[in-house]
Amino acid sequence: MTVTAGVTAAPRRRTRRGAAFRDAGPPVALVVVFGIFAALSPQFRSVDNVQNIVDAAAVLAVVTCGITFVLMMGSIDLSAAGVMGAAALTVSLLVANNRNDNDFGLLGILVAVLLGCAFGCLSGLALVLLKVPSFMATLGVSAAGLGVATLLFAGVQPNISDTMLKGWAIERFLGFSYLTWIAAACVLVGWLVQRYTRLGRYAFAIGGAEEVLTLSGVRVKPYKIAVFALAGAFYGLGGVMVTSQLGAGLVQAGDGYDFSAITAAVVGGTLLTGGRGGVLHSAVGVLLVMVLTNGLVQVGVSPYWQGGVEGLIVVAAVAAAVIPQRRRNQVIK
Amino acid sequence: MSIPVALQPATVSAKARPARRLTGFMPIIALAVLVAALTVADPGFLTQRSLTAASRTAAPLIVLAAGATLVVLCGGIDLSIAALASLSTVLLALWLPDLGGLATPVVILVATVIGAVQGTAHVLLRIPSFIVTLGGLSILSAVALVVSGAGTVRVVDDSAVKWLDLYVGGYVPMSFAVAVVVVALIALVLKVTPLHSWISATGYSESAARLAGTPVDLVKVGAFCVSGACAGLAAIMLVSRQFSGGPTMADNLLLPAVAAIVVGGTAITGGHGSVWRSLAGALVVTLLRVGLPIVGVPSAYEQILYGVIIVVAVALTLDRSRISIIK
Amino acid sequence: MSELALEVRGLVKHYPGVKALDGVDLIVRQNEVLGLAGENGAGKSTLLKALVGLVTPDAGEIYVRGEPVKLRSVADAADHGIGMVFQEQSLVPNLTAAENIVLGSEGAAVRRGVYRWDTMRRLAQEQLDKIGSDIDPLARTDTLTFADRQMVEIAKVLRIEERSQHPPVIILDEPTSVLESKEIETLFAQIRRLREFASVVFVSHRLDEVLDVCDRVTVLRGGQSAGEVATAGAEPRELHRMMIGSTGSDDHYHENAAEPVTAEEPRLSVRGLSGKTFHDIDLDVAAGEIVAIVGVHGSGREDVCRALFGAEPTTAGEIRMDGRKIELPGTRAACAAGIGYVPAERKIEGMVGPMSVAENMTLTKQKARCTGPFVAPRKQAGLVDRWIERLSIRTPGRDTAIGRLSGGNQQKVVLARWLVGGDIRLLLLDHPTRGLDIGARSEVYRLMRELAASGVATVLLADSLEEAIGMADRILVMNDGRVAAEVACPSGAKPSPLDLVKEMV
Amino acid sequence: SEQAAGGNDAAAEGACQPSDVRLVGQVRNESNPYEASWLAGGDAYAKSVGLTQERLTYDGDSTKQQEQISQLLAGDTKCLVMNVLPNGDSDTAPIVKGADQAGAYLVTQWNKPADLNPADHQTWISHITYNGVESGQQIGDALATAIGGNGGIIALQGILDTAAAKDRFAGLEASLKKNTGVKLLDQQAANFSRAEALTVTKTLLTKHGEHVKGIWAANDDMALGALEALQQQGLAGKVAVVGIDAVPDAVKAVQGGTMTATVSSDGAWQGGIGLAIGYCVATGKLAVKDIAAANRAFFAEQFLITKDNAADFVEPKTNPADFECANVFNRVAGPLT
Ligand SMILES: Nc1ncnc2c1ncn2[C@@H]1O[C@H](COP(=O)(O)OP(=O)(O)OP(=O)(O)O)[C@@H](O)[C@H]1O
Ligand SMILES: Nc1ncnc2c1ncn2[C@@H]1O[C@H](COP(=O)(O)OP(=O)(O)OP(=O)(O)O)[C@@H](O)[C@H]1O
Ligand SMILES: [Mg+2]
Ligand SMILES: [Mg+2]
Repeated sequence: MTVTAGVTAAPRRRTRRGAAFRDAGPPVALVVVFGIFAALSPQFRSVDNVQNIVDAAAVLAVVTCGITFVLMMGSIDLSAAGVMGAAALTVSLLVANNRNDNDFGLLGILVAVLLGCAFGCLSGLALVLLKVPSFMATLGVSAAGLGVATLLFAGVQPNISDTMLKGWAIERFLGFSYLTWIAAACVLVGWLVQRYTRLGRYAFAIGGAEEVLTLSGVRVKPYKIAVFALAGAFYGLGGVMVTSQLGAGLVQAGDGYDFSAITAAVVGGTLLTGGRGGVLHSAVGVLLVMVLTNGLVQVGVSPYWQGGVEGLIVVAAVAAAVIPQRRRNQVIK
Repeated sequence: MSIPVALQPATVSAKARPARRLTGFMPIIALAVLVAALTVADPGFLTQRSLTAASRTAAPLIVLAAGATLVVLCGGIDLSIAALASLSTVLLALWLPDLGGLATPVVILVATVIGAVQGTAHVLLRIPSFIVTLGGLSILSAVALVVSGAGTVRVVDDSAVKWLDLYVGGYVPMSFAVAVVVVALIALVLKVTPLHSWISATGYSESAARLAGTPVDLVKVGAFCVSGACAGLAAIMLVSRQFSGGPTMADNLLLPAVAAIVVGGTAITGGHGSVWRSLAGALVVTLLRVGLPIVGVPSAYEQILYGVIIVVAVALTLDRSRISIIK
Repeated sequence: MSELALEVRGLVKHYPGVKALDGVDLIVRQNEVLGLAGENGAGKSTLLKALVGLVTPDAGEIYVRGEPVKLRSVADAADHGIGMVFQEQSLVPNLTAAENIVLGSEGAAVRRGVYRWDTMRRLAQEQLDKIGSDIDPLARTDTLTFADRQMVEIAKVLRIEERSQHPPVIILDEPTSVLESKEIETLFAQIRRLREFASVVFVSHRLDEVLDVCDRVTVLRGGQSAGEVATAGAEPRELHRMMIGSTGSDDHYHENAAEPVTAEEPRLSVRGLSGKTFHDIDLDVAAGEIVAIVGVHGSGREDVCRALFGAEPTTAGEIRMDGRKIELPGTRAACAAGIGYVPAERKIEGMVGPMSVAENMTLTKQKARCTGPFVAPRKQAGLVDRWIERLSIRTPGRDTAIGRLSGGNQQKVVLARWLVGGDIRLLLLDHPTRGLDIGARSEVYRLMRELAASGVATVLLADSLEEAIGMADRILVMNDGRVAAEVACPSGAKPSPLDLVKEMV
Repeated sequence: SEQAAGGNDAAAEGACQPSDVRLVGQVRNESNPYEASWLAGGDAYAKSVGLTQERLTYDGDSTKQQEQISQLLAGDTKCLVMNVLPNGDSDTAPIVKGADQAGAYLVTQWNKPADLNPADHQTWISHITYNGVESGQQIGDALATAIGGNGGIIALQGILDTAAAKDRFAGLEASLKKNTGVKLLDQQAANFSRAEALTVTKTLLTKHGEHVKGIWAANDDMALGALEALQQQGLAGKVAVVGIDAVPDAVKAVQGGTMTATVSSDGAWQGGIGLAIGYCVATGKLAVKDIAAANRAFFAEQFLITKDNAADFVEPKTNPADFECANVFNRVAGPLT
């Protein structure tokens, strides 16, 4: 059908592509913060402690991975706490445990992840069909997730005896716990999804200019739902990982992860308005947050002040990171 | 040069008005439906005493939500309101013995200044308000913990804040009346001054507002100030109710306050909304928080129901005619 | 001309307070370029959006190659072989050019949801080659210039060729308003190439362009078809007459209204102004003078304009208004000093879409609608209605959201914003007539003359060299961030475009 | 007028028909074993007197608790009996004031400011709590013994602004004074949470390495979290762990030897006893003025659970006789100090 071009092709003009200067802020902040703590505390810079930091980052990394896709779309997701609680209870009741005779092993884990996925779907549907802003939709889903978790809990703590699931937290490979490797795999998968799949690129594009996608004939609704479902699956896995760590299914498994994950993502350079950042950014953000929490304990900051100091440093880190991108007349929400 | 053919007389636009007006009343309708549903579930719910108690309960949430609404209208968010209110309860409880009646305005002033500091950090450092106020939340919590000695500060002589616990005309709790007055005052000031234009322009399109010479930064800092002041006032209501201040006393009001704003139909992305809507939203949220357990819904189901109802309520109240994209 | 590619019968579309389409008929034949002309708000974009499934008409039929169709979405229209370049730029800024080009019709570039970047790059390259653009397909779109982005859009719509097995219909809604002449030539070459196998619908407010590239022109007026002209031998004036129903004035630029500049003291005086993209700018504008700045893309003139308004940081130099230095540069200070700015990107920077005409108009000069610190609704209504009438702004009412108006009327409201206070001393106009119809443009020119006559100094970044020459008393040519030349441009002794172009490159 | 709400006055005390009594139990949430057993205990008691307990939970949210209480008191309060776990010290005063005005019978547990006393009130019958200083000290001593009286320990604190956290830590400090060989290497807040205890413990273990011989946790949830951390660091069994509350998992751990000691606080009994006291007063079987001052605010009996006696606590059993009106104060260990 193509008719030969009337104009001959011009020589290509090369434009800057790779990692931009503006993305350098968070990694630099990470190095600086790490350096400061390392200088202050010999225990902090021990190999053991670095392992400990990375291990401690595992669950947050997985949750942040999920939330990053939602944030990239310009939406927000506060459902992590509820979804993780529901997944934690589900998995602990499906693998070998002290409450019932189930012993589904991996299958149980899969079901828990799928449950997370289903909750994510609910958020997405509420956003897309009922047109409820994601802030509220996910808050509602979180409440529902906690309700489901409480129902499953039914008054008796389910303790898991599944050796594989318990082993995830205990056994090590090359010095890191299996959970850490799972988290690393999640980040890798997240990055591949973000870079090489339509789902990931569209999530990015929706954050950039949703209306344009519609104008181009793309049906954005299914992708929005899919992104929330993907995020839900990550939270589900996060719930499973917490269960593995604690050896028991807790309704509170996801407490606090929603806000920490958002903080980590934003500290890493993902914009809440969408269209910028990504899984790797978030991974840096997670490490930054974990280095902070660990470092403050290591250098012996009073528990009373820890939260405050952490907040201050996060604000400072973000402020430092945005300096290269400051413009007049820039929109900051 | 122009022939106004494509122009219909202005009467046509009147046709669209009833629908518009209906979306304006949606928060009230949602509220009425909720009260009706609770009454059906437990006929004893709809009594004068019960409503009086509910309105008294809702007062601090209304004030918190009203203040934060301004920040949301500007396109930002204030996550520090609850922590600031907690800190304010501590400060008030600590200062009441020395300052007496003067403690109230002083605490509100301090809260306003803290709001101003956060707003200034937001506009000067160019950090998203989400992050500034999240940082503010942790810092204020830490300060509250330290100054209170990590414990409750009892108010032995509460005569200076007792007036908030009285009833107007026997039935209307004073705190609720004050909350309504605050909302009315904010709404009035917005209505009769250019502030409304400035705030909406900032919220809808910050760059356009700036290029039109709107004092965007001032407006934002101002919104944070009001938000801080409201947090201070909410703290005073809490102290008058609790006879003490505590470093985490109001912390759990953050999400309900944001929920109240959104349930009221204010766009979380900024620009569109009003404090009146937040008032209705705060009442809906309060009824959900206390109504569901009181009419006997078991805890687990209560949470599920809360989640479902709040989503449905937002689906009803949000005026989508002005927002094309819901994020 | 043979079979009909597209036929529209009696299309009707109501918006609150407006009948955008009032029974339009339209015919597009195979292998022809159809021009669509009409004033701002005549319903062109609405009609075209109905043809790509973005607007659902209230009544009327659409036939594609003789078959009646109901178009529900852009994808639906694309399957029928209809594609469109929209009036407002519609690219995703944070994606690569290649992704934008194949967006919605990725074909072989995405297999089972997985991207194949090489294929995508190749596909995009093919499209870009068609229009002879040298853009790097993997460049992020927001790093491209405005005109490059327009080329990407055109490359994108040409994907229709690959997508549909029918001869495509390609709709271009004001594609040239942001292009330079060279790019316009490329585009026209493309349109002529497309005619070999496709039909093209072309919209532009530059009537000479329309007559140049089209085979036939349909004129819309007030949402109805007002007639049709074969372009061979037709005159722009004839078209114009059909658009507005009467003959327009000949003196487009209202040159006889131009008054010689008499002021001695410059109103605006800029010395050694430097910033990121411009260096050492000296500029004087006297009261009542119109100074145009011309230059190619990247000449930095837009940034100079923004810097004068305090919306762009400067590294050196000073700005004086009436001899008084502007301390604390910023948009507030500029407004206070009587400077007004009309940005080029109206939709994003010029107006607040969801707010009403009245609010947009009074956003800057709040004093004009207030008594004391309070808004006086009566005063505001009177003021706004006066300006709506004075500028013939077509709107259902002052409370209508400005986003609902047509582009030209939006622009008038944005201009009015600076005038309502009555204290404007310097106007910075960045492409003030972009996207305006001739009538509206003429209106804006007349307004500029009036303002100049009343002593307002104007800095104009013109939409075309002709406009610059027609309007300005003096023209500054910028090249690579510096002032390359200054050309006097008095009424009666206007320079030729060629004189300017020499300096520009 | 000053007050919109008004209730029955104290003169009506004891005039309720048993079937008219309304029993309400309020705790933070149903999603942890301790409070779940509290509500179950309440249910069991209510059933034993032919009534049902209304369960209220407030998610650890002070304001929500107040909101629920005032809504509850705005309803029919004539024969209302409330067994309440105030979220924090500061929440007790308004609850008491509300109950006073409405004339509802109230028993509170755990949290109350020191200067607020049931003896000064009519319908606030009793306040029950466990001696946190004592339990903190008991497990501190047990820990000291377990590590042979010598070595470093770390402490996991509860939510810093609660009386329970403070008392228990004060107990630890007392124990440290006595056991001079034991050194407190570090103390961090883990907010009574199992997950937080896990990460904090891991961090402290890397910080102090093999110097850590024991872990003192202000409740069992944190102790269980610490156990997981030890297991993950390959230190299971090498470091002694103590906690408080005797949740089933902890008792089992004590029995199995992975944990050194815990202290009983009997949720099921707490859930029943508050209702029982209120019910007895409401129905006239017990008169407030007859209740000894020492029983208006008291420490309940608690036991140190070690490997020796753990078997007795694995199956928590409540004795229905404990709830008879004559026996409701059987478990008083002493007046509040
Ligand atoms: N979404 C909308 N809501 C309400 N009114 C609208 C909407 N879109 C267009 N209109 C109105 O319909 C009429 C036709 O608008 P349209 O955009 O089709 O004009 P146009 O001919 O393309 O003008 P221009 O040359 O300025 O682009 C205008 O009066 C406009 O105000
Ligand atoms: N090389 C050239 N030859 C002839 N005319 C030119 C040339 N370059 C620019 N022009 C004309 O100058 C006028 C201004 O160009 P245009 O509006 O595209 O610039 P711009 O987008 O404002 O530039 P910039 O973004 O650099 O400020 C147009 O009429 C254009 O046709
Ligand atoms: Mg148009
Ligand atoms: Mg241009």
